[in-house]
Amino acid sequence: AKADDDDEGGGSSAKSCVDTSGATVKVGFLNSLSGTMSISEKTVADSLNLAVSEINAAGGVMGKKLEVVQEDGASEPKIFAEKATKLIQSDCVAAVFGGWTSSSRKAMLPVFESNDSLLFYPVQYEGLESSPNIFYTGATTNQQIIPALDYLKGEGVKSIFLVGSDYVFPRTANKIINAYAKANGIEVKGEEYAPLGATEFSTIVNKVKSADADAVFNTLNGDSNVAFFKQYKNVGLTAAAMPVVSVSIAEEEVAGVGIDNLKGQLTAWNYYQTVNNPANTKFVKAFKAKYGNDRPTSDPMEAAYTSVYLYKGMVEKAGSFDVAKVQAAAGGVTFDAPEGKVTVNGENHHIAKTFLMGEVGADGLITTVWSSPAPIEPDPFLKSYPWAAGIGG
Amino acid sequence: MKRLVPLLAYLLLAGALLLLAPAILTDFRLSLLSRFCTFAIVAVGIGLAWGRGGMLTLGQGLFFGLGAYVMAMHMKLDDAGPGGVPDFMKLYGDGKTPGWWEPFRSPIVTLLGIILVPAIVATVLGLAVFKRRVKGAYFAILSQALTAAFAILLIGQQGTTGGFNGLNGFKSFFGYAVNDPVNRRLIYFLTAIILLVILAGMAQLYRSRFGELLVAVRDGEERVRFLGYDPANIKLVAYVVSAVLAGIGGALFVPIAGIISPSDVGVVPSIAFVIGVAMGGRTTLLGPAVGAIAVAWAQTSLSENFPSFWSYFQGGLFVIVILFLPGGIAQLPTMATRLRRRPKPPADPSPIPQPRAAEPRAAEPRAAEPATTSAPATGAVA
Amino acid sequence: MSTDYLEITKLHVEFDGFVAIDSVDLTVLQGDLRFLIGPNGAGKTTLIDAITGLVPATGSARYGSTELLGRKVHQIVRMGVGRTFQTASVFEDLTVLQNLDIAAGFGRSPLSLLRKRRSVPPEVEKALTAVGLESLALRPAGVLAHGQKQWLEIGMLLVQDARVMLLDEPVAGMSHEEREETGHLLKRIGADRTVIVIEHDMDFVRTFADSVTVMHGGRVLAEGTVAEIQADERVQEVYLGRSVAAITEEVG
Amino acid sequence: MDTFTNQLVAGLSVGSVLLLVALGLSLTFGQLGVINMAHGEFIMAGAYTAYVVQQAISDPGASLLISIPIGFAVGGAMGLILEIALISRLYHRPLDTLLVTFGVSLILQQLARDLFGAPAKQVVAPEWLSGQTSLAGVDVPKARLFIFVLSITAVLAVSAVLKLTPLGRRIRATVQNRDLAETIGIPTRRIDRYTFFIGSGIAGVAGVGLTLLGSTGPTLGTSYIVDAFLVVVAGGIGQVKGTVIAAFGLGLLQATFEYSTTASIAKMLLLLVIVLFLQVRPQGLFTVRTRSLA
Amino acid sequence: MLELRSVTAGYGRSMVIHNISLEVPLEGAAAIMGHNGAGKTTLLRAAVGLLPVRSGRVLLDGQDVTSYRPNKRVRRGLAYVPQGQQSFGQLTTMENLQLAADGRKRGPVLIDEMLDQFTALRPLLARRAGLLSGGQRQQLSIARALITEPRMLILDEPTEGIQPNVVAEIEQVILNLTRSGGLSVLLVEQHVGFALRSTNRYYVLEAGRITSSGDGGEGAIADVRAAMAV
Ligand SMILES: Nc1ncnc2c1ncn2[C@@H]1O[C@H](COP(=O)(O)OP(=O)(O)OP(=O)(O)O)[C@@H](O)[C@H]1O
Ligand SMILES: Nc1ncnc2c1ncn2[C@@H]1O[C@H](COP(=O)(O)OP(=O)(O)OP(=O)(O)O)[C@@H](O)[C@H]1O
Ligand SMILES: [Mg+2]
Ligand SMILES: [Mg+2]
Repeated sequence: AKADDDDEGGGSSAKSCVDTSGATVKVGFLNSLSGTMSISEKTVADSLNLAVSEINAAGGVMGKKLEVVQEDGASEPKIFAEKATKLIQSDCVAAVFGGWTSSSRKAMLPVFESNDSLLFYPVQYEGLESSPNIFYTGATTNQQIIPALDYLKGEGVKSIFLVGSDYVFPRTANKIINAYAKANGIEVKGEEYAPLGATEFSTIVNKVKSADADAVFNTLNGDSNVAFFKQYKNVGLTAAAMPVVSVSIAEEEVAGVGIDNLKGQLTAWNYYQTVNNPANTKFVKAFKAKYGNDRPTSDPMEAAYTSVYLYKGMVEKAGSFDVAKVQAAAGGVTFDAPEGKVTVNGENHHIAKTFLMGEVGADGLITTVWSSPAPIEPDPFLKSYPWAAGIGG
Repeated sequence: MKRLVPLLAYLLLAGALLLLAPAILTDFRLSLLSRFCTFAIVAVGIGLAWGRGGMLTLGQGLFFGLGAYVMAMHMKLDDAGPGGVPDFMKLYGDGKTPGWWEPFRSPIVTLLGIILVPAIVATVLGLAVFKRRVKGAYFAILSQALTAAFAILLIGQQGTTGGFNGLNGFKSFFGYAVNDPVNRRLIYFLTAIILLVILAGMAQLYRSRFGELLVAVRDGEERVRFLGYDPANIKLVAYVVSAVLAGIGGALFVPIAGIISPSDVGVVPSIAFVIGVAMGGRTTLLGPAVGAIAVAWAQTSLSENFPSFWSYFQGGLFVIVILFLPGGIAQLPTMATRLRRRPKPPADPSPIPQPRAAEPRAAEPRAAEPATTSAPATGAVA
Repeated sequence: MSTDYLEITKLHVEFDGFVAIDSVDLTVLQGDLRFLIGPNGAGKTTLIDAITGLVPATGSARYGSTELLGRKVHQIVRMGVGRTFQTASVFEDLTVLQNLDIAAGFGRSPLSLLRKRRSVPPEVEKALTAVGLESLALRPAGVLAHGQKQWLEIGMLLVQDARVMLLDEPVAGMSHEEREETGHLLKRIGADRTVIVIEHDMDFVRTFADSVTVMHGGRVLAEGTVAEIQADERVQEVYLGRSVAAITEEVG
Repeated sequence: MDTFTNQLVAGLSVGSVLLLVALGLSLTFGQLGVINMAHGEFIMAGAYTAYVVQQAISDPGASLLISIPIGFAVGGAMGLILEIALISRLYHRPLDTLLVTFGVSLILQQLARDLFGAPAKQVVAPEWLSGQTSLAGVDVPKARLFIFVLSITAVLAVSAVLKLTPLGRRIRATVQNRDLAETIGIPTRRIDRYTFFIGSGIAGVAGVGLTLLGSTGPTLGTSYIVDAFLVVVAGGIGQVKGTVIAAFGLGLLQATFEYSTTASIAKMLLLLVIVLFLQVRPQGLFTVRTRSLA
Repeated sequence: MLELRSVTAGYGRSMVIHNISLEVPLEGAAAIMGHNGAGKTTLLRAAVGLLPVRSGRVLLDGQDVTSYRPNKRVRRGLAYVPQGQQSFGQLTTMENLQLAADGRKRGPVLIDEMLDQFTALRPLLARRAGLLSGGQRQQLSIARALITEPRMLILDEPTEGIQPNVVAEIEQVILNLTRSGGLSVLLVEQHVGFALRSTNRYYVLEAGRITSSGDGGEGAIADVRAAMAV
């Protein structure tokens, strides 16, 4: 068939084979269990499993138990696309949970759109996206980066230095930061990108040092963080002299980077293990009971956990597992998540979240030093920020 | 007789790809197989460069990527419509289509580009490398460095190459919806047939004088120089052909996988290409193609069942095959074929050695050897 | 008497300050089977290396009217100057026939390279017979014995129809009979070619040489007929040695 | 002026890291001709050794110093096992060693993941190596200085062994002509093992040193392996002095490029420089020519 | 001293020498002669241990060394000069000699003695062996073997590529060492005269089999010629 024969994206191309007639309904988990990203994504798979077992123990979704089909994305976008196809077409799952890197999400997006299926994506990301087939339960930029800048501004920071890994999230984040800085009279003293996985930071650290900014905004990813902070400390820079705000360092990374290298540095998230509310106490306790006491909980894990409950809420509100019905019912679904109350935005499929500025403590845990007064409505395209006009076309 | 074995194997492969697979595989599996076929096309090229020419190229990802990106650029532009700007550029770029994208709006330029871009890059690189007599491990490591550089370059140019995300979200392939199951089957057949045609062409090349010359260069590059050839040119041809094949594989990969990103062209995927070739049998004709498909298939099905086990399995497979089966799986059934040399030409009057009176002893010990396999196969014609 | 000749003048080769060839003049005419002898390290192989473009040299080496120095190895071969190596080097994975066929082929058009060979080209057939390897034509060259490889190398020059042949110890390691045979072969093919043979076996030299050049320490020490050379005291001193008589006797 | 000296220091320290990771390769690759893709995993093993030792000896300074010889032994032992089990069968097929050891490297990485878990482990640096010290008026990070000294010491030791000792002679002889070496009484099998042991041991030491700069995780080795090979290639295979010059040359270049462009572009430029350099000197900085045609 | 008992050996599946038995007596010398490709080198490689034997035994000093690696045989007094002017090309001439001398008390002295014997090598000590001329390399190869003070010396066409006057000297060295130095020699040689003058036993090899043998000495020249001309 010619492409023009179809009105839109080939919606006719695949018929859903989801079977909801039995006592169980299948859902797919798609996380990297091998490759470089497995470090992070395994933890997400764990908390997804926790959520499912809790839900099943409590009677399931609309009386049906969830049956998990786990797939390995192998840290490769094309494998994510392939496995997503498999989950939808061969395993006939009702929804898929997973993905971490933007590239994995971008690779899966057309699969979910053309097969008209649902993906729950649990990681903070660079925004500028909104697909009817994806629910984004991590933060978009106006729920993480912008409030972090607000915080810095409030602390009297006049100049910042940007350090990031060379890929889409840091580049987009820094575009936003630059626009914000321009609008708010903050000077951006430098913007440096290291190749993904880079371990040599001597020059970048030299540049940071000689730029002498008030703070560093760090969007580095993975192992690069370890190298960056060690070498940052090696040249004599400290949290007191020049604090670093990181957006990708969560509890489980702290140990790897080294508490002594991170102590006092800032992180920007929507959840920390130390968040104090009953829902979180229950979540942390359940998680540790299931996976061991030494396992910390972190923002993406919490977002993943939350995503399963949100799905449950949507399905039950819709009274059906049918994709169109779930989509229609999604808006306004809420959940008392460990991070606090979250609400699904029916328009852009993100969720309203509270921002938490954190500081790494001597025990390796992160404590909140500032939080947004209320959950922030998601605005992936930054429509409500006049200074951001022009970002994202 | 000996010529029959490869022919039979070829027909078997053709039958399996064109008749059997479409009949028994689900749409999803078939589309996996089409992806594997694109790897097989790359593998055939590596077989030529490495198996025959001795150039272990750890950088086929570069050419695979060039072909793929050319195709992907066209598909993105096509989706954007006449004069339109691809979606990701609006997000991450300056909202304009860069000049070097424009030519690929045209399907014809794209088809030419898929062949010519890898060919030209390979020619330039090859001239630089082979004329300066860089070879062996130097060449292997250099080609690896180049593909690493290429991946880094792609990642750094977010606004024009899609950066780390690569290019994806395609809707149509030369006007056909990529997600339509019927079209996906058509793409499968297209890929399989291209693979088979390439294999047939390669068979001819292997048997040609050029094929022999390439082996000569592999075994004694300097010596070939003293026969009046410039070995650089011979290697160059093989290298460029292998680059073009990688480009074709890459171009077909894009509509099938629906994505091309730097992680498909870097160091690791480049080595993965070589894996299949080594497994299948680098010096044989069908070995690389079959090996590539087999390894990719094993990867997919194993990682479905035992995600973290795959690494062990892949590693172990490598070790065992290279160590104990240096000729690859092709070595198993066709030891005879592997040893097959050119059959005695028909012009030769007699298969029985008739040593000239003057040097009888030179011939005798060899003729007396019972165990050698190369009994003259008189009359086996091309 | 003939138009073809190899003329070397003031040839000079130096390696990191060590002068291996020092201003050598040498002219070899077509049909004159020239032997090059001299002590180990005299520079014989280096001379051939220089002519065939393997080591850089100054001075001049002309074949007919064309200068060879400064050209690339394969270009020199294409001009009809071929050589063999002191340690035989053939393509071990290819058969004898394929070795010869490749040697015959540098002039082929690219298109014909892509075609399969359907019959044995006549020049290959001839060379195969000339060096007596017909019965081994289909063997991989790698399994040939030392001497057989050397014949194959000569065969490869023959199919190329090299006008100038530079042979570096082609009969080393051959038995007496085989030497004789090779010698006759050289005589035959040398008749209409310009041939230089490096050799240490004085028997062989005596039997087959038309003329002899003796090198020593990178220079030409003497030149002349075998008899003249053998009588030359300086040659006896540096090369033949006092026991030369004993060696000469051997042939009887 | 200030940035100049800073970048000089940066360049030299990048160079000393490169040297440390490439030195072992210049033995196994340069001398034995083995393209050991698992070399990176030996580095990783050294880093994990530092981690494990630190679990036992909590004083960071003492554990670092003790880890160096232990790291050498661990890396060396792994190399030895690899040599005996696999490489020894492949000396006549050098390019195949690349593929086999690539397989081994996959296995070792996964093994590390299964043994130590996927997240990176923290190795605490001793207090006396944190911060900077002033050398001739220039601020130098102490950790960098330590690695610099470590790599120079290793280089001196290796070249002394190769150039001056009978063992070194035997190592060089064995790689050139195995049969001949055997027939003048050199136990070539044992020599191969010594060589591999030393080369892999140095990888282990490199791993210990690198814990001062980066993370200790399963992918540690992968991030260095390509660079390490490039250093050896650019320096000229089998040439320790070439490796040294290439390492520092590339280190300085990288620092310069990175300063004037971005890290990604710098990385790419560096690779291109190496390609161009090999145009000028196809066999690397230093080569040993012989008259053989091979 | 060295004894081969019905040795069969070859490459891959094809055997090159068949059922060879021969003996080199203590302080004696034996020569093997035969045409190109007869299997002489193969035979020596089997004796040295570079080629595994398919069947049969190799005895050194009455002891079975069939399963020994070459270096172990060398430590028992064997030395081998291979065909083809082999050396360690990237090592200097001096280092080539030192390799053989390493671990021997008399090492330095031995090197010096050899340099007196092969005077051509002295000015080349610092040059890499790969740059030497063919004949220079061959002389180096013989010197290297002699430095190990062998009791059993195996030579594969030692005079190939060597200038006549040095050939004569080598002949003298071999004669001296066998007559007074306690050395046994197994020699493959194409120069029948040279071979027979320096040995007291000869074997003619044809197509991997011994077809005739006898006592050496110049008197045997005619016999050997006849045997080989068949
Ligand atoms: N690349 C080089 N560098 C340094 N010296 C060299 C080089 N090539 C050759 N030589 C020296 O040049 C001299 C001449 O060598 P050449 O090989 O020409 O001798 P030859 O006459 O062929 O001797 P033979 O009869 O032993 O083969 C020798 O002393 C050799 O060591
Ligand atoms: N590596 C090998 N693989 C297979 N066959 C071989 C190999 N080396 C030698 N041969 C074969 O074994 C036979 C004997 O070879 P060998 O080298 O022992 O002969 P030789 O008597 O030493 O000859 P020459 O006088 O030429 O040195 C020859 O037919 C040769 O082709
Ligand atoms: Mg010579
Ligand atoms: Mg021989």
